[in-house]
Amino acid sequence: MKLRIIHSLIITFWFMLLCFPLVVLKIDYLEKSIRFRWINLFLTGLCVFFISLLWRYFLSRRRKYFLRLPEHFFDLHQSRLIRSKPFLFIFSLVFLSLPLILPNYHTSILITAMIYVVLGLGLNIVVGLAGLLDLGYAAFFAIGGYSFALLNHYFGFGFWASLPIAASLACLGGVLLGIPVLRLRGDYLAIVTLGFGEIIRLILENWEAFTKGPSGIPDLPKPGLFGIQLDFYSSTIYLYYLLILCMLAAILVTKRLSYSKTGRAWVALREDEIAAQSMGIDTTKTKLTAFGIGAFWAGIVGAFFASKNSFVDPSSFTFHESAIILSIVVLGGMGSILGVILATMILVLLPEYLRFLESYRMLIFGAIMVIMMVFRPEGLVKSVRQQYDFKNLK
Amino acid sequence: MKLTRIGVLILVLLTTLFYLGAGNAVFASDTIKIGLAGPFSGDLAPYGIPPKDTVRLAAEVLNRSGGLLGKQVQILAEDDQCKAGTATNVASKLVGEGVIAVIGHICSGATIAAMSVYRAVKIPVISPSATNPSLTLENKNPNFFRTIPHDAAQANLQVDFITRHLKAKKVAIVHDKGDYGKGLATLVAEGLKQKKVEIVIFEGITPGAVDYSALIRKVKHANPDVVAFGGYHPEGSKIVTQARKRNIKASFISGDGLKDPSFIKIGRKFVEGYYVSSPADISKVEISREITRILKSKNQKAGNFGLQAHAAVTAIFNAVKKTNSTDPEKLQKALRSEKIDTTLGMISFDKNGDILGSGFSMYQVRDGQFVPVKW
Amino acid sequence: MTNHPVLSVHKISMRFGGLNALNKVSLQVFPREIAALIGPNGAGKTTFFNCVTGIYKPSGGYIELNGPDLRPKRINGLKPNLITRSGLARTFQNIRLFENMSVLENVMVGCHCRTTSNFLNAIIQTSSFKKEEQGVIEKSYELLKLVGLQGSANLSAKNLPYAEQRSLEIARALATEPRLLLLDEPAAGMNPQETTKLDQLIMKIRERFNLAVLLIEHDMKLVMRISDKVFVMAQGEKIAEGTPGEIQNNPRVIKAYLGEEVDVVS
Amino acid sequence: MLSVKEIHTYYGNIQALKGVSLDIEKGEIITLIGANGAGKSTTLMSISGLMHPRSGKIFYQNMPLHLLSPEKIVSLGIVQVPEGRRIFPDFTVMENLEMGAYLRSDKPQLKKDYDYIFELFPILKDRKRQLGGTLSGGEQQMLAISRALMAKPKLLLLDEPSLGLAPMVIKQIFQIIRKINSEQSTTILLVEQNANLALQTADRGYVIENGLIIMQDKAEKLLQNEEVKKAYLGIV
Amino acid sequence: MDLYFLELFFSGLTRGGIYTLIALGYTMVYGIIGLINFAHGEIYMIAAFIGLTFAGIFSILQFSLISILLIAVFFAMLFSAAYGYTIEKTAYKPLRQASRLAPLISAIGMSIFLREYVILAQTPDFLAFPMLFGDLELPEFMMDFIQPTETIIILVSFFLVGILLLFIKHTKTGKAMRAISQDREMAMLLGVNSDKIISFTFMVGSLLAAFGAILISAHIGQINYNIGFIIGIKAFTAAVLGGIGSIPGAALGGLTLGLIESFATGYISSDYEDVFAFGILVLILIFKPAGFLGKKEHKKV
Repeated sequence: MKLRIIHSLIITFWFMLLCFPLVVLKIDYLEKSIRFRWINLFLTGLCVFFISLLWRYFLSRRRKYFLRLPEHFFDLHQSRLIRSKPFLFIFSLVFLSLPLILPNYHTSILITAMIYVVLGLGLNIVVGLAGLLDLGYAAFFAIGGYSFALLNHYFGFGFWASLPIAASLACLGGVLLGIPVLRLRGDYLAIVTLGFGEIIRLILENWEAFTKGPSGIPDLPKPGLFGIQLDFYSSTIYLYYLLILCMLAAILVTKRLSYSKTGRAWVALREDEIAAQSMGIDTTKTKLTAFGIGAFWAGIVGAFFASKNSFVDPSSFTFHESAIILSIVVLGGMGSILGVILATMILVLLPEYLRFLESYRMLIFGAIMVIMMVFRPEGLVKSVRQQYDFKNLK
Repeated sequence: MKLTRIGVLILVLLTTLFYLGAGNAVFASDTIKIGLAGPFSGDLAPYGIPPKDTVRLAAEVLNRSGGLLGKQVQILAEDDQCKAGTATNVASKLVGEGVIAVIGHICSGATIAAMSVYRAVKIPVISPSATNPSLTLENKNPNFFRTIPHDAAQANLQVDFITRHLKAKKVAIVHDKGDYGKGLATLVAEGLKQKKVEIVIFEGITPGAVDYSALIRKVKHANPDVVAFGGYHPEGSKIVTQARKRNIKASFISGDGLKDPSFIKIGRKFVEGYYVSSPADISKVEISREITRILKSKNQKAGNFGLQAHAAVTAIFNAVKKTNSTDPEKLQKALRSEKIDTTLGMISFDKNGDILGSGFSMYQVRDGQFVPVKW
Repeated sequence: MTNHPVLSVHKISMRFGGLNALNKVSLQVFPREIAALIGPNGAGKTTFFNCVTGIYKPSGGYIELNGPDLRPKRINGLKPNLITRSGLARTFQNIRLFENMSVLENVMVGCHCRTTSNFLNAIIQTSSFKKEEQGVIEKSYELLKLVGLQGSANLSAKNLPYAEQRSLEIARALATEPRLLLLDEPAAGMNPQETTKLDQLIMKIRERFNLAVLLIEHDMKLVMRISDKVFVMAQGEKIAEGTPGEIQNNPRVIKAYLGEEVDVVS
Repeated sequence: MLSVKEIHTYYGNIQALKGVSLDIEKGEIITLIGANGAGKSTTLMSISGLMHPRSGKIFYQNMPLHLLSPEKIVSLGIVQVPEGRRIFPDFTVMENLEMGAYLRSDKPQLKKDYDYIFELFPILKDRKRQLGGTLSGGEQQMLAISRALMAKPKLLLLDEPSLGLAPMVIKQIFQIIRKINSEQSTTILLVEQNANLALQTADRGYVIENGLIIMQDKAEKLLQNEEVKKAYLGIV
Repeated sequence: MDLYFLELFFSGLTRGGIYTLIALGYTMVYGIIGLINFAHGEIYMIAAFIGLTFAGIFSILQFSLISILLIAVFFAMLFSAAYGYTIEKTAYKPLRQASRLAPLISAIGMSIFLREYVILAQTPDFLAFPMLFGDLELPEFMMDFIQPTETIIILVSFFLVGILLLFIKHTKTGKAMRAISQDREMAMLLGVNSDKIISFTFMVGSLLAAFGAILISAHIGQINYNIGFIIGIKAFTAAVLGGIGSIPGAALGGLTLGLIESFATGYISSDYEDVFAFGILVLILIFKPAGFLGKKEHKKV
């Protein structure tokens, strides 16, 4: 213990040294003023000291768990409580009634969260199941959003008419991106997808005549409900339920696919491309389906996103967005559906609920991402593939 | 098994946190809440933080002298990062917490998205900075006001100035690809075209790129009489600095995005002679001098839109005082009819919600100061 | 019918940079034959496998696989997945299982190229999909039973003991319904009992599925016990071919394979 | 000199060593023979510190080795020539040798050692500027041994030096191994599949099977042992 | 030759020089542990702030321009190396055994954290950076197509790449770095302390980024917390273009990217400058999947 404290003190000292020029000094050389903010140094030191104590303690524990309990720590699947019917029933009841009890704001951020869940599920197919690192996923999100917006703007298409078109265009985009990059591996794939994402955004930004450029496209309609006129509140609630449906559909489809021939081929590809090929799996086709289906979901929620904000602009689809979606997948645990949902709660809802921290909000957000990865490098939920039932075979 | 329980525990904790967050909104309180939304983190934070500071300052001062309607005023500042998606969430949050009016948002895009929420509840929204003409000119947002003139007004002034005062034949137009910058640049370009001025370059730069020397060289080769830049001061000073170093003699002209003390501070000798169109001179207005002084003592600054935000919140205070109520319809009406003494001078709003009384005038940087140009 | 080889390789060569990994190697494997490919480490045996299965493209020569219609079909230059579809399956020297999949699923992946449903069927869960899926499970389970892994069907593949991982690879390869099975050092890392079980398994497979087996193996006892024919490679060339008995007495083989009794003291 | 006591080493969940014990005396050549996957390389990796045994201990001159990091172990004079030679392909021959002398700072002696190496393997001198990746298998093996020798090992661990080499080359390399042992009095632990060869070279031998030492004896005796012949030569 | 072409060429070279300095950090870290260090651009940004702080102090103390420049460079390098070291130890080292994606996400988190840290500790605003090169003059004919500061940037970045290449080629540590990137285990078996070398690599990468930061900040004259982002993405692109892991590749990639952008702006339009940059990257990778000088991965079976 004593040793630990000494160690933490040394680390504290190091960090104080490191932070000194930026945290303490504030220089304005044009007005020739130097301000010393010693109190900041003290506070930084205090924080670092306690964090480093905890850090070292948990890091040493992590090693232990890492060796002894690699598979059960945190496995929420396994919890009987979560699997139990009453719990699920109450949970879904609460979830369904949320927009009716909570203020509109919560409905609104839950909609955002569910959009990210679907995005996470879509990217999960590409990265988590098929093992293809995609850093430009927001591009498909943008294709979805802009398809709806442009169809509405130029042809007056409603939400429902645009939705399938938006989804198919995004899907097509995924396949088109997939074809040239099939040969690329790992990080080269990552940078090309990053480039692709940026190119899409830049085109949206610069092709003023068609996309309205950086000003974006305003006044997009909310989804219609058999021609019933909905006021603002009820249309938000309606959107909430639609997104629940959309999310459930995404979960169902991901689950069904993942336990089908296609899903097995994805996972086989992720685990070992050469062995997969030797088992008769067509890698080209398998990769393209992964890209296509992944992009499909982004396209769908892209339209929802545009409709929810009644507005799209290119700045909603930056690299930062792709990075957050990727973080959702990795933080959740690659390939795990429950993981995606949990990670969305952390990465999308937490910043919303941390608003009281004001300017420290994003600082803490960044720190949480690092800490989660350091202490839980395989993600929150370890993806355990469901087992096939063969007991009733002869 | 024990560890699985930890997982469940965390889930429960998260849910609790969620409900706690929800609970906040339900607390009834005896304050008048005014919302404020803008980017307080992320790339555009420098445009959001000064309005936050000035609006809070205004509320502090007001509260010290007794508040409004006998209640204290509370400013709820929410970060929208200038993203449309976050902006609608923030708008719902502010509405849910019962704000009587909103100052913001800062970026036009975020404002347009957020208006879909505010429109439904009719509370007045006054943006200190969203200059996209469509916000007021398309009659969609009866509850929207702004304390900054929209881009078209500014663009017209610039076009006049370029053609009549600078008598330019060839103009190069550069913008920052952003909502504001490109919007303004496009309007200026259209205006110039109508006056038969040749536009030799119309191009965008990427803010934050390493340097703009390739574009500068292109400008030099086009040899324009005037370079009009649409964007904000960091890029503006970068471009003019590099241009002057490359011996480009053309006059430079920009919009209010450049009228910031930092522009001169950063640009130093290179920005001398730069023309900037900006809302009428307010440095003589007593209130704004006072505000600037107080901010400086707190180590804050008014930034691009701080004083506009102050004027906006003053207008709200005034409307509440005059109507003696917080009813949105009444507030809107009051905002349209009252003349108010603000940091921007005596202002009022026209039927679209655009500011009256704060026109644009041209300034030029001379000896490290923005000096009004007489023409 | 026996005079149609199931696999015939004609003078294939493979170069890596300056290195001649394979030099005009030819061999033929006939139906229902168990053939062994032996040779010292680095002789080019695995490279040969990789050429035959399409992972490498040989720089010379050609490879023919007998189709179900008994017509030889050129397979060099085809992608590995198409070669597998044509009826050639393999295992790997350094075990390449899909580690995070269950044992059963590993075998199910092997069934991939013999099923027809697509992802749309899976999403809608058509009855044909369900039926096919059930068939795949049953077939895979049967194969696991065959290699004696039915008890571990739901374990993660990476948690199997070494020897069982090897058996699983065989089961997975069988799931592709091959007419020729290539086994790359199936007995490596097994103890004698496990090895004995393995050669029973190989015999059983031949009987049950009527297929030919070509194996690379270092365990000479195993090779001698089960093979009908042995090919010997050294330094990228085939140096001998014959029955186990012939090979055992071939001086060139002994020299190349067992290591020269060099006089190191001198 | 080195004693390995009951070590158990795992790859993930797979146990590769199930209690291996070895003793090496100074100046000896010891060989560890066994089939593929029997645990020979794992034993060497455990000694070198690249893998840490989950239980059991390793002592080097009464110093606990199993707690040290690889570079500490090298600095104590235990150097491994791993299986597959693992020459740095983008380094020239000379650079590869320099990497061998990474921990040394005795410049004058270094010069002599390069000369000694070039005397031992004249071909390396001719290839000084050639990239490691372009050498033939035999040359690579020579380079790998030389590289290890540049670290001035007191105990040299050799993993399958005969792998994939032509008989002539193997012969040459094993002669050198003997030479190093006698001239530099370097202790050698030799891991081999080629049992004939290994047992002819070594003083004593251990036979490993499935992560367990099943036999140990004088090399000549093992060479005569019918069991060994059957198990590892396949042919009687 | 056409003067316009020359001008564009040198402006591309300047940009390329800076990209190269940053790309080296990406490429070295990638070469050695296979990690895309997304926080590298942030190191660049922090170095600029540290440089500004010290340049500010010493300009208030009325030092001469050249000594301020040297002091700013010195402290920026010192601190950025320390930051690089610390970041590696906290965010990446605990993840050495984890899957490839975990450190990537950790790096993204680190990058967000550092940006917000600078906003909180200093300011979100743009700050003026002293023009530390003063008013240098070049011969008249050169002034037509190149500026004094650009000359300095080009020369210094070439010089630094040269020094780095010599360092990597001839020093013991440099060799150890190369050895680790070829075969980390083997290097460890020869006594290389891989943890130390990895830390060292982060520090060298950060030093170079610091150098680039001071050069470009003194040239442009302003900084804020966001300057690391675009340059980081571009430098990473440059590193991949040249073949990630290869040091001459980073230089080649950086220069190519700089020139492409410059010519795209000059002859086509700056609107699509980045589209060209990324488009060409995609094209090159399609035809040369490992970049200009990258090694082709051999399929190991």
